[in-house]
Amino acid sequence: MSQREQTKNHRNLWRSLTEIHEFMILFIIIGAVILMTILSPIFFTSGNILATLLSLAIESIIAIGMTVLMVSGGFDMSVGSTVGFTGAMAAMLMVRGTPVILAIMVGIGLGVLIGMGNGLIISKIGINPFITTLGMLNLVRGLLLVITKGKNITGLPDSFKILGQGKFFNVQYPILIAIILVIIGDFLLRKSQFFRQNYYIGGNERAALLSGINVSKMKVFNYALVGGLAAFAGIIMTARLGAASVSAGTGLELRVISAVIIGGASLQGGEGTVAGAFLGTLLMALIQNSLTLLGVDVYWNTFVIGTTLLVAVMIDTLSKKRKGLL
Amino acid sequence: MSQREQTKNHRNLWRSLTEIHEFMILFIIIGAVILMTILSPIFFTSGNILATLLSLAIESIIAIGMTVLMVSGGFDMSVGSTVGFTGAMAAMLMVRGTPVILAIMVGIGLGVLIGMGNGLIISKIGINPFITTLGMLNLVRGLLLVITKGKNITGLPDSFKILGQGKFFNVQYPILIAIILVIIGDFLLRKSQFFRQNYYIGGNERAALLSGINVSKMKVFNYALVGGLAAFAGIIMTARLGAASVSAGTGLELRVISAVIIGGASLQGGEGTVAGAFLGTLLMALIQNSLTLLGVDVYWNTFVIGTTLLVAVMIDTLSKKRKGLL
Amino acid sequence: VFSFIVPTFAEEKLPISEQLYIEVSALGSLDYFYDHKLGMELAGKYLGVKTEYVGPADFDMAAMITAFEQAIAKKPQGILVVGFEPSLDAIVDKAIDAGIPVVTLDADLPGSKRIAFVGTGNYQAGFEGGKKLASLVGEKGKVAIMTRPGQSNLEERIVGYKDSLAQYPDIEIVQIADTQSDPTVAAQAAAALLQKYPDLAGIGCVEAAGGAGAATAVNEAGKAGQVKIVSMDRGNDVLEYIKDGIISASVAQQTALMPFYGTQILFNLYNYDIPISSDNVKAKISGAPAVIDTGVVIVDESNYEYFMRD
Amino acid sequence: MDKLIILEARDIVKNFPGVRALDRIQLQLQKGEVHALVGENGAGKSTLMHILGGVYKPDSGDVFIEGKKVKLQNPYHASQEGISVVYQELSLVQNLSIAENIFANRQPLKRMKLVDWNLLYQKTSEVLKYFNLEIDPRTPVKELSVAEQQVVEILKAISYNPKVLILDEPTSSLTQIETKLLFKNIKLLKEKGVSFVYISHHLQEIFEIADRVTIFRDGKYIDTRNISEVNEEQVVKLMVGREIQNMYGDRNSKIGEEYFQVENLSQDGVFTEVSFSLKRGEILGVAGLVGAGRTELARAIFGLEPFSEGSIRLNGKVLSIHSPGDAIQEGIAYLTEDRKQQGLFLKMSYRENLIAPDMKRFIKGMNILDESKITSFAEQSQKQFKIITPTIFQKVRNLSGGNQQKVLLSMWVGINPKVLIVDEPTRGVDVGARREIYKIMRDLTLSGVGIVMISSDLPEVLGVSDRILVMRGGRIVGEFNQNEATEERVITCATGVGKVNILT
Ligand SMILES: Nc1ncnc2c1ncn2[C@@H]1O[C@H](COP(=O)(O)OP(=O)(O)OP(=O)(O)O)[C@@H](O)[C@H]1O
Ligand SMILES: Nc1ncnc2c1ncn2[C@@H]1O[C@H](COP(=O)(O)OP(=O)(O)OP(=O)(O)O)[C@@H](O)[C@H]1O
Ligand SMILES: [Mg+2]
Ligand SMILES: [Mg+2]
Repeated sequence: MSQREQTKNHRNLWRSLTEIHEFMILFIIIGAVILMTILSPIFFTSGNILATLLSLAIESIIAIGMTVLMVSGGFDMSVGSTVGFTGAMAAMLMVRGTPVILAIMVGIGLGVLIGMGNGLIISKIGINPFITTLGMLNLVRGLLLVITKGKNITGLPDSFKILGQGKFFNVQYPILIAIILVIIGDFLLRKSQFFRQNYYIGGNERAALLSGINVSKMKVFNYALVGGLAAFAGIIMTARLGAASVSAGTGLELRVISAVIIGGASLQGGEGTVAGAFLGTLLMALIQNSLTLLGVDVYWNTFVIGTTLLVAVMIDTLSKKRKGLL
Repeated sequence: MSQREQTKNHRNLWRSLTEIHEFMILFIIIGAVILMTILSPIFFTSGNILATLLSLAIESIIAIGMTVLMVSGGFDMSVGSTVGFTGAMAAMLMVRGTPVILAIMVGIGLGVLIGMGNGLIISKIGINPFITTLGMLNLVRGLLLVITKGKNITGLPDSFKILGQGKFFNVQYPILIAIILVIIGDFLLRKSQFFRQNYYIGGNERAALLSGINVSKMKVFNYALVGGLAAFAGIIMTARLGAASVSAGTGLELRVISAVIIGGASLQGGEGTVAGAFLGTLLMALIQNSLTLLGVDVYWNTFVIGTTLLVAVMIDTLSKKRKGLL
Repeated sequence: VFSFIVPTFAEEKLPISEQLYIEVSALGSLDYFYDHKLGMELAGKYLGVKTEYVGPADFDMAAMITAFEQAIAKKPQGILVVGFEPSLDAIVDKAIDAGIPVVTLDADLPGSKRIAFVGTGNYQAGFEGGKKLASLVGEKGKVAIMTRPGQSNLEERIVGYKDSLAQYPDIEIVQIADTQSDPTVAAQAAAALLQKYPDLAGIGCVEAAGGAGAATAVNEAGKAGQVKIVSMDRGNDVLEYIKDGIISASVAQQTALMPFYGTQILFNLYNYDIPISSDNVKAKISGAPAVIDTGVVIVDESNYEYFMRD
Repeated sequence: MDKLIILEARDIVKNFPGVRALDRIQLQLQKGEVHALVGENGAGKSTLMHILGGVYKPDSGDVFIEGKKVKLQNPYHASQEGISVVYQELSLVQNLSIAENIFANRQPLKRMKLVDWNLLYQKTSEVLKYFNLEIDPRTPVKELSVAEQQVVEILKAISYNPKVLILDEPTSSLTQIETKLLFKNIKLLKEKGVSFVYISHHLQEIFEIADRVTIFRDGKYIDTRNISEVNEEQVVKLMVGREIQNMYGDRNSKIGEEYFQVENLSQDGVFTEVSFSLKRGEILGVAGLVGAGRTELARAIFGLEPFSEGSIRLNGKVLSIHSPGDAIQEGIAYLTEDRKQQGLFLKMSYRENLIAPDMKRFIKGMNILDESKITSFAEQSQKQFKIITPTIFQKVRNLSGGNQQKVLLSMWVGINPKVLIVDEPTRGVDVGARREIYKIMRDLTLSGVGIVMISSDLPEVLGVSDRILVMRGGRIVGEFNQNEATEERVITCATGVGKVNILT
């Protein structure tokens, strides 16, 4: 009896400890929200909140795939280029009269293909993810330049733009889509057998292989997933902007990876949750928003972003250390 | 006897194989040079060769430090910002009348400090190098913007510009400086006991600790080294351009890291040589040069760079695999 | 012909000192945007209103749109926006629909409902640069252009350059080279160009890194003055190259005028009624000028010293 | 005792989060003796060695060297004080050469602190002679077999010319041959006055080499005895607190028909034309030297490595296995010899490790895992296998070696295999846990499962197996029934007669 009780207790302790990471960021976020509400009357208005959420929709959609990938020990630098490429390809097709749905499907299909390319090179040839996806970053962006000759694509059908600009009870579709995907993604990565395999791969790849997990298939799947999600995000972005730009998504990868790491994933693999990654993107968006609202000189922008990133990760690491988790 | 002979043979074969990485790139480079000499009569002229070498001077100086760092299992995304920051700081000091030598020393000192900051956060707090130096990238670039208010700095003394523009027998100083530093760096990393400690740290950190290596001190030293070299490169770049620009060095980190990886280092640490890294930068510069000489449409540029990176690493990996080294 | 919904305003106007005008831009870290910030500051100072300059430090349209959204949330009396890309159209229309008038600066968004455009325009800047380069090289010979492909404002300038150089049959554009917005990369490309075309007469640059890179390469090749360089903007580094005779001329704009006059338009619109018709709203007229051309300034050895800043 | 005490640990306490690893422990080492340290897995042996090696700092208590109190700051400091340690886990740098590993950070130097490579290789060649190793000192360690790596590790420790040499389970990956050489070297060094702390779970080794033995149990000091005054049973009793009888258990009397056949399996350059069959309820021992190709054979059967020829049949059906997933599907389980690198998910909990090979079984629909089913399965399994852990949510990394091995066994027995292949199932496992592991294997055979047991531990092979295969150079070179097998016959067969003479 007593032993059983002890186990239960321990279990609760353990559970709360594992969840602490998300709480930690949530805590920082709540602190920031309170502070900002005091400092700026505009902050806690629905307009501003919706604008902030809208701004993180794109990144949080990609962050879902990036989290899955990073849990399995992977890494993708090419998502920013995929966002730009697929958005523009879908736009070109639509401008040439392809039905909207078909164009979207083709766009997502291209993203999946790019991801599969990454995944195959990484898992079959065995090249490091950083260098593979860095090469892919340039390759895809270059292809975009070659195809578009550097020109933006406009004249998109309204039936497409609605995807990015339409509203449901005053909330824009991208926000809804992102939130729904984050909830589904978080649920699947926590609960589904298929996605849980990633924790095993990221935890010990060789042991995962011996446990009968098809490691290289999973890797290809993960890169394809993040590619597909990046493509979907790129298409939503295009719909929201009403035009496709050749530079769309440039530098996005580092923001997404930062957010996912702030959210508790590590580059070593084996840990991280989609909810955490979402909170990570939220924190970053919040900081951006605060800087704008407080009218901080634009020169301080970059500095504050760098400092926040460092401080957030430091607080988290130090608190884990104090709690004996590291 | 026969067993011993077999071992000996094995040994020689092995030795030549380990050296193959540098040979492999050298081989690719020679191939490219021959091809280009056929395709473009200008290619193999001293003018063009010197211009190409000049263009890789900055990157190869940083690549020395990056190689040492990556051998020890480290990684630095902040070098591009350090280049910009320290170049501008030294320039500001000179414009305000600080003696050239002193300004250069202060600039290098700042680079060393930035590197030490990275190193201390990484080794003492235990935060991942990627995220630490990504934060530092933004922090340092932000600081530069705040201090300069986004303005370029001009009016540098001629005695300073000579560092970047002066010539010795028709060869510009930056080329000479880079080559000398590469040779010294390669020599030290191969031969000196102090620098060889990095192979232990990168190969097996625990083993390094047990062998009495002061791992965290070495890490701090390595980050400081790459910071100092980046600063020196930034100062040379400023002298060459005759002005400091706030955007100088943006994106440089990815080019340097790519070159070092092409040159045989891995992100896991424990391998890599300075000579290889230099060949990596040379290959990248050669490709850039060829694209311009061949008059390839600018829109193809990025694509070709991405493809080369992928192909170079693939050839190398596959050839290692075929030779049973992987 | 503009089709726009004229904003309707509350009867009670805010006192001048509480009125807010915001400029939304990107690339805030570039030397060039110093003039934008300066123009906004001076507009605030002389008009007595509050002004802000917001937006990301790099060319990130998504971040710029976010900054724009947040600017709308502040309910200012007007927004000024640098119309980098048509992808900004939607957000401009959103502001107009919310009753906030928008003026585009520097680059126009003709597809949007913006009230007015103040600037020279990227095409025009490129066109003037081409003209200057042509005259510098004696209207004949080989010229090259340096750009960063894929950035739309630069693409427009390239078109301007090409159109104006096309007027000179003896001028041949031999190559367009990539700077990757990095002076060292630009220098490398320019050096290769100089090797490839020993008789290159001129280089036209549509952004600052190209100017610095071309100047460095030309200087290193010992061809200063021989290969004419036309650069862009008026950063101190460009001015110094002009002083040293390495860069021949630079295409500048009276950039500070753009936000200044833009704010004036919005300020006048908010504060003063100009009864062009019996009912401007119903007549669907804005009551504001549609375009203000801020002109092109050629900076060369005759006037560079007056552009120096410290 | 009038002999000089060269090293003493007094009242050492060391806590880890949630565990008191050492509780006022004592150890006295006399000059020139071989002092064995025994205890169950997790008794705290390695922890004490880490303290003596300067890796951990004790929470309280003192270390004395030649009567002087010392505070060991770090491994370097310990080696300066004359203490040299071969740790339980290999700590070599795989990419670097043998020479650079042995003289890590102590390379002979020329001017300007440059490494004197010639002298380095020369010195290394000399050191390698202790173990009759004819390997080029430039060979990178990753090209060596595990046994050779262990030897390099030992040579590294010896090369410090220590006063005290600590060996923490040095023989767990050595064969009899290397073990003999190790003992020869220990005796040589002992004569030169070097003192040893020797940790092993193989008690017969201790009776062969040690002068005295200290016993730990649950982080506490139990006793120190002269080896001449105790016997194995007494030591075991002191270790586990009770007597252990019938170590290997009783053989299954109801061995069934042949149901699993491997026929003419070959993999180029690794093993050749391997054929054997397995009967229901049988334990088939596979003996051989390290490097005989046994692990490779098992990996090939399990689908980890392709084989060029041959076939595998189960219940008359020819299996087509291309991946571990296929093998698991067919009911074949494989317990790797390398539990830390390839077997366990050390950063994950026992509960999560347990379900790794067969997660699909816990799906409750829509691919969603049934968490409560997993938890109750894990709790039941923890009881069944007597895994000592505070909770099933404990990270496996924090369990003792024996418990980790039981975790691995429970993972694979958990999938209800038809054929179980175990590779070195008791490497580094204490007597108590070892007996439990044999018991689990025995119970499994009673339910009709056949077990292939690859082992380099001869007494184990002889004690547990119903039938014994011997491999050498990738071929099966002998087969013995349990009653006709003796240690000598198996060794002779495994080494080839001629070689035995050269090497012993
Ligand atoms: N770094 C650590 N963190 C937490 N607990 C630890 C750590 N190292 C050891 N322990 C725990 O301390 C106890 C003693 O472990 P130790 O490794 O010293 O045992 P051992 O006697 O060497 O066992 P074995 O025979 O299995 O090697 C065990 O309960 C172990 O789980
Ligand atoms: N995963 C691996 N990677 C590389 N080499 C290996 C691997 N496993 C074994 N080897 C090497 O292959 C050879 C054959 O070893 P194998 O493990 O099959 O022998 P074994 O008879 O099983 O010996 P052991 O007693 O170690 O189990 C050895 O030289 C060994 O070092
Ligand atoms: Mg131990
Ligand atoms: Mg084996």
